[in-house]
Order: sequence, then structure tokens, then C-alpha cells
Amino acid sequence: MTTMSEATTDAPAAGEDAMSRSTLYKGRAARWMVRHPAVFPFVLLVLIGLVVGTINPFFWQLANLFDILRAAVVPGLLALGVLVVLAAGGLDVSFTAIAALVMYPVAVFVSGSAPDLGIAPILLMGAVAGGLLGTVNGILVNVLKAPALIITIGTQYAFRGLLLTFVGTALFTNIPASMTRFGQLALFRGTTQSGLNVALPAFVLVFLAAAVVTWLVLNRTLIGRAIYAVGGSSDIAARLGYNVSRVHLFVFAWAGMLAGVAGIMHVTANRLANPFDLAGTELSVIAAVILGGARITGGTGTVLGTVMGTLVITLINNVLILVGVPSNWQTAILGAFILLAGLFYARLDRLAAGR
Amino acid sequence: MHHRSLDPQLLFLLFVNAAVVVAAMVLTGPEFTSAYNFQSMASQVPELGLLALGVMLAMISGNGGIDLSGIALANLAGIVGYQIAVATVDPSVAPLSYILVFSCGALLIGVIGGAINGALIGYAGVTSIIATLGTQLFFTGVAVGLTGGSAQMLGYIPMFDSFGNVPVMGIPLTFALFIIIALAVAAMLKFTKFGTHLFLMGSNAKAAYFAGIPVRSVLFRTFFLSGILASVAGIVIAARTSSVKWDYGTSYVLAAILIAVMAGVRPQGGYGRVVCVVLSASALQLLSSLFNFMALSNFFRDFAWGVLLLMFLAFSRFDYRTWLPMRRPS
Amino acid sequence: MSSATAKTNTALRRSQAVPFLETHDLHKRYGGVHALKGVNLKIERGRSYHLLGENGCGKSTLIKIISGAQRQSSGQVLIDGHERSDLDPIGALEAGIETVYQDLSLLPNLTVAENIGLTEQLVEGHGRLVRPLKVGRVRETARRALEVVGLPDDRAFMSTPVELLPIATRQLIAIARGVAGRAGLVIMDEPTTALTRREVSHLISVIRRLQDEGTALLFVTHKLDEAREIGGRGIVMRDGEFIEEIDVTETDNAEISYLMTGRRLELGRYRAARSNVDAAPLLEVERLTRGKGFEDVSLTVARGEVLGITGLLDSGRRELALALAGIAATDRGTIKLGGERIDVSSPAAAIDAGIAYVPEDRLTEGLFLEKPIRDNIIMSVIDRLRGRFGLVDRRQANELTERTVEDLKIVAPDISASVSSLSGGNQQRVLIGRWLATDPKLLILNGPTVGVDVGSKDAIFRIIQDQAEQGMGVIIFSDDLPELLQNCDRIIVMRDRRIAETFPADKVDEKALYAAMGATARIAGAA
Amino acid sequence: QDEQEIVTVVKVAGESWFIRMEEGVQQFGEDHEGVTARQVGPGRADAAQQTAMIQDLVAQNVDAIAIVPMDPSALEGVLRRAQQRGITVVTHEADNLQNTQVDMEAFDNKEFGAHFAEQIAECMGGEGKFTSFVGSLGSLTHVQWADGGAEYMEANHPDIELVSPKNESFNDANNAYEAAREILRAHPDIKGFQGGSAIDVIGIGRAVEEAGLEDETCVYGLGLPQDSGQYLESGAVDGIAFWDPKDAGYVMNILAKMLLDGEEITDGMDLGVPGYENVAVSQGPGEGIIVRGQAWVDVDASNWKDYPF
Ligand SMILES: Nc1ncnc2c1ncn2[C@@H]1O[C@H](COP(=O)(O)OP(=O)(O)OP(=O)(O)O)[C@@H](O)[C@H]1O
Ligand SMILES: Nc1ncnc2c1ncn2[C@@H]1O[C@H](COP(=O)(O)OP(=O)(O)OP(=O)(O)O)[C@@H](O)[C@H]1O
Ligand SMILES: [Mg+2]
Ligand SMILES: [Mg+2]
Repeated sequence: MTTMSEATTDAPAAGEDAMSRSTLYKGRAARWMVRHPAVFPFVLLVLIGLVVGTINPFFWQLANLFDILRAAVVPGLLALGVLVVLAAGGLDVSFTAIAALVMYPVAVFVSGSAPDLGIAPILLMGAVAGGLLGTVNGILVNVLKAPALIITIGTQYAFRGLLLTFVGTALFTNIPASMTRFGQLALFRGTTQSGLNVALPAFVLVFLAAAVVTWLVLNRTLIGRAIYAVGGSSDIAARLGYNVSRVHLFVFAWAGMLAGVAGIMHVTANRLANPFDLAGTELSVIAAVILGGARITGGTGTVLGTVMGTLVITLINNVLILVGVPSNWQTAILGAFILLAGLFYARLDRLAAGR
Repeated sequence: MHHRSLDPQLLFLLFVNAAVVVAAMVLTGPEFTSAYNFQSMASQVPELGLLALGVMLAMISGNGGIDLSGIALANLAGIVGYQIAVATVDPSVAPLSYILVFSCGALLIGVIGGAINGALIGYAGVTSIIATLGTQLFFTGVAVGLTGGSAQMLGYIPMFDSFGNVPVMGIPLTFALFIIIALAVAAMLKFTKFGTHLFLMGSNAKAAYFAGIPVRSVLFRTFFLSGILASVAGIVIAARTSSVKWDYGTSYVLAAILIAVMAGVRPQGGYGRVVCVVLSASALQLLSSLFNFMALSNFFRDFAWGVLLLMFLAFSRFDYRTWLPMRRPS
Repeated sequence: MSSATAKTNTALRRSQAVPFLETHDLHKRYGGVHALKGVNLKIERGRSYHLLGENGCGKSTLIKIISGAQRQSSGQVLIDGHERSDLDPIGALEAGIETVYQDLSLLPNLTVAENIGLTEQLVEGHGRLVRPLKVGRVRETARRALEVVGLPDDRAFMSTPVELLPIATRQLIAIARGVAGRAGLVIMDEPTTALTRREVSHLISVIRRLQDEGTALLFVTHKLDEAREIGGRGIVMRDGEFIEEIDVTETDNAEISYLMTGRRLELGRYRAARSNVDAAPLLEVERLTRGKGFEDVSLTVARGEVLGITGLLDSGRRELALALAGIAATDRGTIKLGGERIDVSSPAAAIDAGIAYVPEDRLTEGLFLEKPIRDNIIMSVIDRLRGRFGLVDRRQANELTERTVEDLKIVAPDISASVSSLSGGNQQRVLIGRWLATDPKLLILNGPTVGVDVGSKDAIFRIIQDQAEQGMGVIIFSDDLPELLQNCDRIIVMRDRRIAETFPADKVDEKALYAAMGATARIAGAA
Repeated sequence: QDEQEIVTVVKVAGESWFIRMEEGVQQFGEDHEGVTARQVGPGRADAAQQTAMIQDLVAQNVDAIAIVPMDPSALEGVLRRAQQRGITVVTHEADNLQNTQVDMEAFDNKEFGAHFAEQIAECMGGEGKFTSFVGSLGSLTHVQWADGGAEYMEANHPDIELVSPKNESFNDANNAYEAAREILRAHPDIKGFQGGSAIDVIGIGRAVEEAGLEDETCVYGLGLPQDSGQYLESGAVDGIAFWDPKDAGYVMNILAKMLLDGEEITDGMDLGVPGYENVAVSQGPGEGIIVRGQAWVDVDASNWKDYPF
């Protein structure tokens, strides 16, 4: 909250020098951490791996690691979208509604009208449809000039209502063959000692590709810098010649596009299209991005950090069973974990600020 | 703060409330405007309304303040209150003390939960969205852990059931309680030192600190109060349903934010009015009941809420600039 | 001035025929406010101009129109003789107009290099954003510009987010951005408010070099002495209108103030010769130390005394001010007020002890901009306004506010108007009013007249003297030396985190003060 | 006002199960002159929304409400008020609810669970490990099925071991899938799965299919033919059973109309719907009665195509 350090209080004269030096180092380390946001989630990842792996060596089995990667794909795609919007100073909560509003009609339409369509055009349809819905968010943010969080709460309700009122509500299992095939396509296949098939699904690459492209956009194009500029201060950015409304359009379209792709991947991975799916996961996706070092106030955040943050959240969800936490208490443990991470970041920010 | 009594939100919300009632008279039968239905609607407002008041307080505190843990805490309060009450009092012998123990237990959990939120956000400096997301999961998780996920039956206690469901002199008691609490919160915001400090802190936290406002304690008290409001909501829910369960009202998280925002509470902090929150909650209730009367699907209601929110933003756009602050240079 | 006319190069000669920029009959209305009432301006290459005028006379508005941040209501802007009345920020930059805004307009989360070097590529793409970023170019451009303003250009510094840097460095970075390109006109809105003399003198040499290269400069400033050092034309505005163009080196302060305000103001010493100062000290600070901030600071202030504290940027003066106000923690030492040891571990504690602190940056540290004047003033004394049941008595609150507004001559539509609707000088008076309402024993002002025009300065100085007269102890932290010389009994100079020297204010001049600060006295001598 | 208005309130609108139920409700309306029958349901599986919806129906003063409760206990208060207002209340899948006049069950829940267990045991050859799923621990009927299955195994097949019982899927196929994977990991030699909620078999089936264990495992549970069809085909799911929601909806409305018309419901009555030709009537936990049919339908790879839902 406050920028001044309250770390140093009346310390006795003797130990004073040593103490202020240690706070100094801590401050420096903290600022280094703030500027390398992927480090914290990475350390967490390693720590959790070590602890869980010790308690239950099964953790290190390929099958389990593949599972974590597979489960990270959809939240990861969504998280990249959240990151881009957050970097531009907004907050989007409509992305799950977009994903659902894209995946369901696309799956139903393709299997009804073009059941032989390949996965590439389906992904493209998802990306375009998601991008268009995202653009609606962007236009509303520009026109209504209200905080993005509020507008996307509105569009979340509207998109979801639209889907369930006018498109359909029934579980759809007859998804196009190309989606089923792509969902089962494996990069790597093996069999465990106990005779179970394990596979690293190829659609993990979709996440990887999205992460790389998003990184390129953020770091190697002018609009990437413009996104952070607007996130830092949209008024100042406007005065310096950045086209703020175009940045808004872009980030929401990008987030929408990623959400559309995530929706398609969700159907592909699960082999069914349930219009009720994904709703309610938006906060944990946002938590993953924050855990990856992006600030809720905007203007910061990195792709690597976001990927790490997603993996951490997926990992925690996954390992509690392995460690033997009874399922009734898993939610509480997850909550406690998020709180601990929040406390860590708060402490870090204070150390970084109070030089 | 200027032109307070006639600000555009208030007018707009009054208009929406009136418009829905008029529309209902045209579109549905006379049942909608019957006393029974008004009582029925009034008794549905408090649970969500109380949570929205908590969200409002959190939003006023600024710096992206928000409370996502409200309904989770409300449910946990109900569950723990129930467990304490069942363990100590036999409801068939002493129903009144059973209810009192239940309510006190629930309030106690509200106090503890609110204090946890307040301490995390105020003293430990955790961003409120992260802190309350964490506590939301934590409270929910504890509730599941304590109950194994099943509903806890309070049993039929006529006195408590009447409190939840039977109007006195035409007014549902839970609604009356809600209005009293809303008035108290409004008075607190307007006439106490805490209220003044809260608004100022919400509009510029750094200046507040420099000016000697104890920002940490103000933040603590804000979320503490929000926690207490949540536990009252938990008691109201228990009274209305005679049971407590960990996943009651999962849709309330965003709905409470929706109400606060439609009430014109500024998400950047520093501005919000209780009367608008009450009117906003009642507008949504009227609309939702109207749709139920018209046998329109709940999905359509979600759609309508979203569009209504966007329309509201479009409406306030006319006037937005005059009450949007001059941007502070960074 | 002299060097600008001495050297004539080809660029200068070419420009002689058509001025770089002209405005014709420029009007600007903000709703009901008529901020510019037909301004005609002519700016020629290689010359310096100074916009002079009171708060709210339209200086910033004029600049915003020229730099494309805002559109005029009517009138024309001509660049190189071509009509360009539809300027947007990118258009202005393309036309070669660089602006250093009053609020610096740096992007806090971007690095030093990006803040300086991105504009160039933005302009090259005519504002289009979907283009590859030339990462190397950004750094190269930044390095060149940083060298010009005398900042380090190593990789570590260039990749630091601007928000982590002190305000003076930020101001230099904003200036670096302004001079990074080959601009035809560089506009600077109060560019030196955070700079020390040493940095100012460096800036002036940069300005001379730009002039030699044919760049025109347009300054907004309230520091007339600086304007005089830079030389050039002064454009005096009053109430949205052009009043007169003068030669700044040849017009004295009294005359300029008169043109700006239409009133004659006193310019001598405000402080009566040791009028009402107690013998016994009010504030006693002993061996106060704060880690990297300052060391072993001992000083006293008597009841009714006005003490000035100055020093260069890193001298520890700002940290000392924050420590006395309870905002920055100290490691060692004691503070006594009225003979009793007091606790200043938090702002609230300092206030309770009787210390009031008017911070440096009123917009972010002092005021609640969108809140009413009333709330801004009464917030510090709420406890006194509580009536029955501990509730705040609105009537009393209004009375107190009205009294303050009257006493401090704050110009405001009414007390429930938001502070953001006031001009800078009036905002500062609201802030001072808040602290006077607490009836403090000791009033600490940090840069009380930064960015405030002469008219408001006069009013603020009178308030300070008035309070001292009534027995309040006052400390002014400032780098505006004339202000200290006009108002103080004693002036303490800090250097290298310690007190270097203490002077009686009526027996010292700027030159001696600069010498004590460790700054070169060259400029002080020239002034 | 002569029209009788019967409103069916389901757990959540739009799910396949309840879409099918709505067909029965509409059918009933068409079959009966002077009756308006319609179905509503909340947009999310949230007891609060269902309660609000019923409360509005009470305010609207409809004649009868037929409810499939999300969480029976949360409805006691509002249903008591409904009855006080003279509204007829019929429920389904809530044999612990007090404030209802008639609770209709398609069958005895313990027997239904035992029926799955019987099929699983036969398929497993009478030995090995098996596990059970429930939508959630709060879903009374699911828990009864799981318990019924467990009791049957214990009584009849001592060589069958129950491991990790009552996994919660929270009515989400993906959760069921994740849980099934976990169990396959933890117990690679597991043979039997008993599903609870209607989507559990979909998730279990997918996990089994991906592990390549179609032939090694026996998966039985509640399910809908069209949703489970592809897994029945592949053999990942060996059989499903269900009671036709359409019939359930129809029967609830029959019972509601009988109550409205003041007719008596007696043990052994024929309600004229397959599976409900000989209903058992017993006293419920409150004032009301419980009416049970024998209405389950077994479906496997050979006959799932016969059902259009
Ligand atoms: N955005 C705005 N909306 C309404 N009025 C404005 C706005 N900006 C400026 N004004 C008005 O225009 C007039 C000129 O303001 P301007 O900012 O140009 O003054 P200034 O000379 O720069 O003052 P200062 O010395 O305080 O910076 C003022 O009276 C002010 O009230
Ligand atoms: N959005 C706005 N609405 C109304 N008035 C405005 C607005 N923006 C600026 N002004 C007015 O413009 C005038 C000058 O604005 P500016 O921001 O330049 O003042 P300042 O920087 O505080 O003054 P100075 O720099 O001289 O101390 C003030 O009177 C201010 O109230
Ligand atoms: Mg200005
Ligand atoms: Mg200004």
C-alpha cells in the first residue's frame, strides 16, 4: 500500500549496520524477482515436485507428468489471453463464456454440415469466431469507457445467456471425427509396467505455439510495447501517440481468439461439447496469471511467468490426490496455497519498494 | 459526492425499478403486483443484497478492492454455526437457544473470516482479488471438509422458519433486517470517521497515508465488516431454507459484483452509495421474478442482466466525464 | 541568447522566411470555460520562448493543442507555413514537435530505454502499431539521448523500469525523450521543478546546443530567473489572452509579475526582522539517522521561527522531511517537541504530536482530487467535529471549511466542488488549509510553491508568515532559494546526507548557499 | 381459472436428462384437457436459484408444483409455504424430504444399486477390485445406489473388493474422467466401475478407452443412450441403465393431477405408464407418501440406438 519502508525500526546501534545491509540485499533480491516473474512459480514448481515426489515417487512417472501437461492446455490458452488484457491494464472475465460460445456451435455446426472438415479449419473457425467476440468486448470498452472488468462481466452474462437461450443446452457428444482424431494424436506413446497406455497428446503443441506467438507479439512488435504502454497509463500513452483504442481492440480480440482456440481444444480433448463447461473457472485462470507475476493493476506480466503460473495451479490440483489429501479437504488446501502465494508476492513487493 | 441526492445512477435505478413493475403489470397477470408477490420478492433480496453491500465496501476501499469470498463465508458460517448449535443445544427442547447459538456461531465465523480477509489485505498487503479468491476456496474447502459435502439440516424450528419466511405486518423480517443493516452501513459511511476515511483512502491511498489515515486498519475494518455482512447473509439463508450447504448460491459471486456495479459503485474506489445498491438489488430481483412469471428461461435472464449492465454503462456515459476524476499524473 | 545569435548555420538561415510554427486566433472552450481567447503565436527556428502567466491562464491548454493532445475549438495552427489544424499526437511528432509534459508523461512500467526510444519507431510507422519492433534501435536511440542529458547509459540503467527511479532522474529522462529526435520545436512545461542547480545548468547547455542546431524551444515556467538565464522571448498570457511579448533578459521580475497578474506585488523579504521568535526551542532533533537517507541530523526550531532546509537532490533533504512527518522510519536519534520526546513512527503519530506536513507532490501525495474541498480540509480534524454518538457533524464541518476557504482566500465555486476543479495555486492552499485546521505546533512544507504562479506564491508566503507570527514553528524544505531567502529566519544546507552549514537568512545570498551545497556557483553568479 | 396449472421444476434447465423429461411434461399437457403443464429450471446447478424459482411460482399461485430438487433440504421452507398457500407439491428423487405430499421414485434406490453390482459382478467373473462414483456426496440417490451396490457385493461376492468408494464427479464428465484416471493409476488391476450421475460413465468410458482397457474392465452405471453410445460401441462402457425421464415427468404430473382432483393414491395402483403399472406406496419422512415404480431400463451396445435421447 505505502511505498515507504517500515522494515527498519529502532534497531540497537551495534547490529544496525549488518541489519540494514541485509535489508538492502533483500530489497535488491526482491527487485530482481519482480523483474524476473517466472522465477517464483518455477521455484514453486520444483519445490512441489520434490516434496510430492518424495512422498509419492509415482509423481515422477511419465504418465503423471503427461497428465499435468494435458490438463494445462486449456487453462494455459485462456491464461495467455488474460495476460495480454492484463498487460494493457484491463481485466477480462468473459473469456470462458467466449470459449463456450465458440466451441459448442462450431462443434455442432461442423458435425452437422461438414463432418469431414479437418482440424486446421476448425481451429481457424474457433480463432476467428473467438476473435470476433473479443472484438465486441474491445468495441464496448472503447465506446462505453468503463473499466474492462465491468464490461466483461456484462458480456460474460450476455454471451452465456445467448448461447444457452438461443443456441442450445444439451450435451453434444457426436463431435467431428477430425477433432476426436486430433485429441488422440500422440507425440509420444508408451505403456506403463502395469500395462496402461500413456500418451503425450499432440495438442500440447497448440499451447506451446500460442505461447510462442504471444511472446513474439508482446516483445517483438510495436503493438506489444504499446500494450504495456497503455497498461502503464492509457492517458499518457495516448498523449505520446499510441492509439489506445486500437490497442484495446487488439488485446480483446487476441484474448477472444485464444479463448476460441481454447474452446475448440477443450472439446477436442474431452470429446464432447458441453455448453455449461468452463463457466466458473475464470477466477482460477486469473489466479494463475497473477501467480506468474502479472499484477492485477496492469502493465506487467510475462508469457513465461504465465505458463509457469498455469503449470503450478494445474500441478496443485493434480498432486493433492497423490499426496493423500482426502478429497474433502482438497479445496481448502488449494485455497491455502493461493493465500501463501499471495502473501509471498505482497512481501516481495514491500521489500522491492522499501529500498 | 456532489449532487449526491440526484445523481444519475439513482435516477436510472429508480427508473428501472419502476419500468419493470409497469412492464410486469402489462405483461403478466395481477398476481405480480399482489402483496404476496412483493413480500416474496422482498424476502429474496436480502441474501444477495447483503453480499453486494460487502462487495461495495470492498470496492470503495480502492486499489481494485473486491470481495470474492462472501458467499463462501456465508455458507461456512452457516455450517459451523449449525455444528456448534447441534453439539450444544437440543432444538426440540430449547429452540430459541438453539437458534441463538446457531446465529452467534455463524456471526463468530463471520468475524473470524472477515478478520482473516482484513488481515491479509490490510496488514499483509495481499491484493484483495487474490486474497479473497484464496479465502473463497479456503472457506469453501473447510465447509466441504467439515460436512463431507452434504447438506446439514437445521430441522424445522417454527420460530426460525417464520423469521425466514413469514412476514410480520406485511414485511418479511429478513427484508426488514436487511434494510436496517443497509441504513446502518449508509450512516456509517456518511457520518463516521471510518466512513470518511474509507472514501478518501479509496480515492487516493497514498495521500491518505501521508495525511495520517491509518490505511491498514481502515482496510482491515472494511473487509472485516464485509465478512460480518456475509455471515448475516448466511443466517438469512439458513432461515429461509432450514439447511446449510457448502455450495449454496455459487452464482452469487458475480451477481453480487453485478449489483454493486449497476449501483454505480466505482471499481477504482472512492465512490459508492448504499441506496443505489439496495435499488440495484431490487431491480435485479424484480426483473428475475418478472421473467419467472413470464416463464422465460433463466438463461434469458442472464442474457438480460448482461445487456442491462451494458445499457446502464451506455446511459451513464452521457454523464461519465463530469464525475470521472481528472486523471492523476503518475 | 548570445550564442544563439552568434552562430548562424544554414538551417537557421533557411528558416528565416517562414516561422516554424504559427497559430492564428486560437480558441479553446471546455464546456463553459473559455480557456483560450484568440491566441496568435509565432515561433521561429533556433529561438527560445517562455510562456508566462498565472495558474489557469491557458498555458498548458495552448501547449496541448500545439502538441496534438487536444483539438482547438477554432483557429488555425500552421507548421512551416502549411495549415495543420488537425494535429493529433502522432501528427505533431511527425511535424517535429516534441513535448516534455509537466507531469513528465513517462510510462512507469516501461524501461528507460523504451520510454525514450519507442517514439521514434512509432512516428516512423505513422502511428501504425502492427509492425516489428527494432529492439536494437530503441537502445541505440536511448543511449544517444541519455548522453545528451548526462544520465548513465549502461545496460542496467537503461533496462530499469522508470517507476523505480527518483523523480529528478525521471524528469531528465522525459527531457531526453524530447531531445532524442531531431525536433523542429521542443516544448517543455515546467521542466526543472525536480532538478537541482547542477542539473539545471546542464540542461541549459543542452538547450543552447539545440538552439544552435536550429531547434526552437518553448518553455512554460514560473521560475523567472531561469527564464532569464536561458534568454529569449517571453510570451505573457493572462486569462486565455495574449498580453505582450517581451525580452525576458531585459524585463525585471516586478514588471513581469505585473504583466501576468495586472497587479503590483511585493517582491522583497516577507519575513520581518526576527519578529516574534521564542528563545526556547520548540522542536529539538538530535542525532537523527536513517539508513541510507541521512545521518546525525541535529537541529532546532523555535516557536514562531521559520527554518529553511535546502540541499541538492541526494543531500538527504527529502528523506529528512519524510522522517519528520512520520512517513519514513528512522534508525536512531530523538525528536522532541515542546520539550517532550515524541513518537513519529507513523504519519498519524506525527500528526497527533502536533506536526503537520504539506507534501512535495500535492496531486499524488496530498490531495483527494475527486473529493470535495470540504472533505479534503476536514479529514484531518474529524475527531474534533464529532458530535452525538461520535458521528461527524456536517454543519460544523461546513463551517470549518468555509472559514478556511475565506481565511486562505481560496477561489472556488463552492465547498462541495471537487478539488480537481481548482487551479494549482488554489489546490495548494486547500492542502495548507487542511493542515492549518489541525492547529499544529510545527508546520513542515516541502516545496510549497512548486509549479505555483507568482500571484499564488505571494498568497502562500503571506499565510506562512501569518502562522509564524502566531507562534507556530515552520520548516520549509525547498530548492527555490529566493523563496527561502524571502521567508526564513535561518537556512540549513544539507550535503552528503548531513547538515553542512547553517546561515541566518538575512545575511546570506544565493551564491553562498550554492557554495555550501557543493554546487558550482557559476550560475548563481551569473543570475 | 378452470385450467389447472402444473409446473415441473427441474434441477437445471437444458441438460439432456431434463430435456427428455420436458417431453413427458408436454405430453401430459397435450393428453389432458384443462391442464397447462410446463417445465422450468434454473440456469445453473445452484440450489439458491431453484429455491428462488419455486418461490416465484408460489407467488404466482400456480395449482401444483412438481419438483426434482437440486438439494432437497434447501427446499423445506419454501415448500412448507407453498403447501400453506394451498399449492399441491409433488417431488421426485427426494425420499428424505418432509414437506411434500407425494415423493415419486422410479424404483427402490438400493435395488437399483444392487442391480448394477449384479451386472458388474457377473462381468468381472466374481472376483477383483471395483469402485463406485457419485455425482456428489450430497446427492442422496447417488449415495443410495453406491451403498446398495456395495451391500450387494458384500453379501454375494466375497472375492470382490471395493476400493476408493464414492468418487465425486460433481456432475461433470471431465471430473469423472480425471477421477477414473487416478483410480486406474492407483489400482492398475481394477475391473469394475459403478457410475453414479448420468455423465459418470462418459468420463469413465473415456479414461478406460485411453488406457486401452476396454476388455479388461466392466463399467456399468446410470446413463443416457445417445450420450453414452460411442462408449457402448467401443466396449469401454459395458452397459447402462436409466429410468426414462420422460416417463418420470409424465408420472409426476399424473400424481399432481390426482392430488388436485382429490383422488386417492393407493398401493399397487396402475398409473398407466410402463414401469409404473404396480406402484408401491409407503409413508414418507413427513406427512406425505412415497410412490415407487419398477421403471429402470437396461441398455447396452445392442439396443442403445433404439432410444432417441
Ligand atoms: N480539461 C479541462 N476541462 C475543463 N476546463 C479546463 C480543462 N483544462 C483546462 N481547463 C480550464 O482552462 C483554463 C486554462 O487551463 P490551463 O491548464 O491551460 O492553464 P495553465 O495556464 O496551464 O495553468 P497552470 O499554470 O496552473 O498550469 C483554466 O481556467 C481551466 O479551468
Ligand atoms: N478535467 C478538468 N476539468 C476541469 N478543470 C480542469 C481539468 N483539467 C484541468 N483543469 C483545470 O485547469 C487548470 C490548470 O490545470 P493544470 O493541470 O495545468 O493545473 P496545475 O498543473 O495544477 O497548475 P500549476 O501547474 O500551475 O500548478 C486548473 O484550474 C484545473 O482545475
Ligand atoms: Mg499548466
Ligand atoms: Mg500546470
